[in-house]
Amino acid sequence: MNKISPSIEDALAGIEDGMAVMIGGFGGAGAPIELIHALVDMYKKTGSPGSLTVINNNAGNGAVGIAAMIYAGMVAKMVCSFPRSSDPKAFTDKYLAGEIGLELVPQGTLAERIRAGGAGIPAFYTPSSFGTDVAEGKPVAEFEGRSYVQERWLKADVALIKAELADRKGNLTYRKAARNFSPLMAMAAKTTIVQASRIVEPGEVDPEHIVTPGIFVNRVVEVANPQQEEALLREGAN
Amino acid sequence: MNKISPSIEDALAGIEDGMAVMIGGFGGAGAPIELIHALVDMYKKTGSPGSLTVINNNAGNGAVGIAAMIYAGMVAKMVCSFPRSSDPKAFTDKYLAGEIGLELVPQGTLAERIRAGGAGIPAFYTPSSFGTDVAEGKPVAEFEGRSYVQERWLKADVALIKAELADRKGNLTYRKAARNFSPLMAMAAKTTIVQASRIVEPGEVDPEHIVTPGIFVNRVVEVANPQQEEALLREGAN
Amino acid sequence: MTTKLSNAQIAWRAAQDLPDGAYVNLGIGFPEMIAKFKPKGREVIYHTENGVLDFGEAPPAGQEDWDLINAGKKAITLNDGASFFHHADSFAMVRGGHLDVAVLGAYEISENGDLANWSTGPGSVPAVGGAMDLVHGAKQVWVVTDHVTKKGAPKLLKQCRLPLTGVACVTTVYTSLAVVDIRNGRFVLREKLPGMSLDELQALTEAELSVEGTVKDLVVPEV
Amino acid sequence: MTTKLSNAQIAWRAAQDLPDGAYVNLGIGFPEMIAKFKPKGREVIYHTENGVLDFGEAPPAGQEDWDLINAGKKAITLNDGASFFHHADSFAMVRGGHLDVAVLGAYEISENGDLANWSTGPGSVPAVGGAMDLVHGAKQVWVVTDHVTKKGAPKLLKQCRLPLTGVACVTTVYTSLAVVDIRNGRFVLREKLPGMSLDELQALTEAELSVEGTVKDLVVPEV
Repeated sequence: MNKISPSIEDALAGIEDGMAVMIGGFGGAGAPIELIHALVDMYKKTGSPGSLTVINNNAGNGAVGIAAMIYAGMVAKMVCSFPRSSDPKAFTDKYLAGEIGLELVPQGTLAERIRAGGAGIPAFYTPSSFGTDVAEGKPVAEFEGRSYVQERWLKADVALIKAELADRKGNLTYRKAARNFSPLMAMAAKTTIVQASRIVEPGEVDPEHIVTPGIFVNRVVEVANPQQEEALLREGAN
Repeated sequence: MNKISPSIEDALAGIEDGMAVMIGGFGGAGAPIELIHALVDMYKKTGSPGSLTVINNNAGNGAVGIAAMIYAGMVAKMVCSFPRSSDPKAFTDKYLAGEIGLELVPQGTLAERIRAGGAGIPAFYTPSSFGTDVAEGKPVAEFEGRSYVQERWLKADVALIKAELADRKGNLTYRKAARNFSPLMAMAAKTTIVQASRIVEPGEVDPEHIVTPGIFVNRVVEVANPQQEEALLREGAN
Repeated sequence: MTTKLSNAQIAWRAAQDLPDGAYVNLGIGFPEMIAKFKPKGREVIYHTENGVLDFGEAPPAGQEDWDLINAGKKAITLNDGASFFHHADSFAMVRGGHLDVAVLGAYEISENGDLANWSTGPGSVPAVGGAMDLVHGAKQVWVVTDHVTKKGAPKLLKQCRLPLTGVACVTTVYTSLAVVDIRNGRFVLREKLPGMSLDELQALTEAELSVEGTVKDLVVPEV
Repeated sequence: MTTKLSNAQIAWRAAQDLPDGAYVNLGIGFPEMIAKFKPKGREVIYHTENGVLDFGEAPPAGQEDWDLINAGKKAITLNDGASFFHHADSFAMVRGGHLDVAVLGAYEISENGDLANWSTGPGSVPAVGGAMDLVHGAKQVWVVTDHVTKKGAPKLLKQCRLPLTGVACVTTVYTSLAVVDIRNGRFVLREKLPGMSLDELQALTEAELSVEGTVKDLVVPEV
């Protein structure tokens, strides 16, 4: 068993037009910048993969990461909780022009829907959004005297995530708050593609400390010294 | 903030007749033997707490742990997936005599119901038990062409669990497969009471390695060199 | 005589009510300011929904680690005893009733505790973040806000007009003029600026301000 | 001539079908035996529902760590790359479709893939464990079983009579006489003991055994 891909391009093989792509990261922490930018390059060169549905907490910031995907024109729809970030121009312009779709999902519901997708739970009830416009059209039920909204699982064809350590069996650790949605997305995608800052031998990470067991991971590519989205933005990259 | 209790008796204070008590452990790994036996002693001395509903994967083995609670007569009902263990006499005799209740829950559903209790999810759908006697009386729904059973969250008044390391803020780690249900139960109980093999200073455990964050924990008591249920059973303890 | 509290003063006032040993989530922006005014000697553990518990102050400029941020994307530091976890566990803490206090900003609050704080209506890009989760689950949900809008219109209403964030969820409102608890579908006035009569305050409040017992003076230092 | 396979031989036969790189859960008891017969050169990663992935063989007697056990409460060891997780994550692996193969024992299997393996009816203590979860989610659900009961009655039925563990979940049955796939609500015979005619096998099977293409000989070494 060897899940290590020799290159980023190999790791990204098979991502097709119209797919749903979960992308790890919250704000600038945890975004798999190198995977994303390689995918953007691929789209610019070949016109594919386009018409993607992208699932992330935000909708891109500045001109890097998901914003670069939006500027390239490869994103048909965002599923996110907070498309207003400090510099959301990429998304905002397209959204107001009607050129990109948006499914707005409360952040905790987004996390729980992704976990449900990974855990084989097709639907669950949450108090979040009850009585609000966001719950419109969703079934509502009362349990123990309180009202809840039914939410469905969320799955994807592909997850692109960033890890700190990985081994050939796909076991992962993360770095600080860069963990965020990534362990959930790894569970919920058919193909989970990981850029890891360092590849180690199986057994080097204590079994107690592995955050994502390899069963949830399909491909790993080493990206030493990865770019950090927030740092890029602060440097004014575009 | 100091969640450390000076003694097991202090840690267990306030457990009352008729409460629902989650107890960590799967088979002989992870059972908080010292907490359980102190509770049994308390019941034998004072007649309280009795009529407990006990939630665990099993229903006691031999004459130690939950089996000791059953023999003492303080358990009114078990919620578990597998009340047949290698030596289930304590439960079996009372069950067949109609002296103890049983709510049989498939193991994965038990885990998910406890997690749901801790996560504020009052109900969810699972494929497990669909079309079986266990699903009788439960709502059924179809999602994407497949049938699922609606299950409710499971909460408790108290959780008794065993941890490896703990600090005064209640942060916990576990030892190997002794982890099992304990992190879930810590979330799902009003009062989570922990016996830890060693108490450390906050910060001694890497924040990446904490399994149960202190927010889920109320009281911690140090039990150095704790007894291990399976080892006790194999030694023929009773 | 103070005519109204500054945001910092509102944050100071809210901070005085932080219970010792509480687990608290401070919403991004204005509510984050509360941490600065936590009374000495009280230990408060802060939760941020992006997966960190027990974080500390901002690091000195230039020493930021951008993998260590809060929900407002600001760099943070860790206290001893901090922990990391993924987003589903983080919102289990929120939704599962494990937080003692969540503090948010508001456009409007109604007397039954409805909160509107995420959308000013059509025409803009909607963004909800974690607010719809944070208003449920925490034992107390506080709002910090100016008492009236920039145009002088009341924000404490009989019913919210803007899209709701949550129904019947707010427990206390700390405003620039008063501290108002929400009990049994009514605004109950706990404190008001000493220079202001009840009638003057009521004139700036759409829904009725109930009084149960004594109304204390809202006294806040310069901060 | 072998008249029927031993349990060890059934386990051997099932083991030959383990795909390289597969994530596999072996039910407690008889199915656990399969690990022993994994063909050399194939890497299989074993999952046990009590929260361990990638475990190895039993430790030598006397060297057990009773905090390191499988779902059958037997002591195990770890391979390099093993991991620990809690029960909800463990069953997310099961229910979420992440296992390639789950193997269980059976009292009865019906031609549409229903499985009965947890209850022999009223009068005993019911115990289901993880079986009702394991039959859902794994890409393939295998059963290893004697072809008939101890009294000689068929176990491969038109409909199960005992309480079900799961509906339409079994994909392949490895018996003491045959290998039978379940496709489109029918038992499809893949292999049978060479010394046995199709009629003889059918006589021991309540539901019809379909044949699609060639039926291979079920040949198993002494083990």
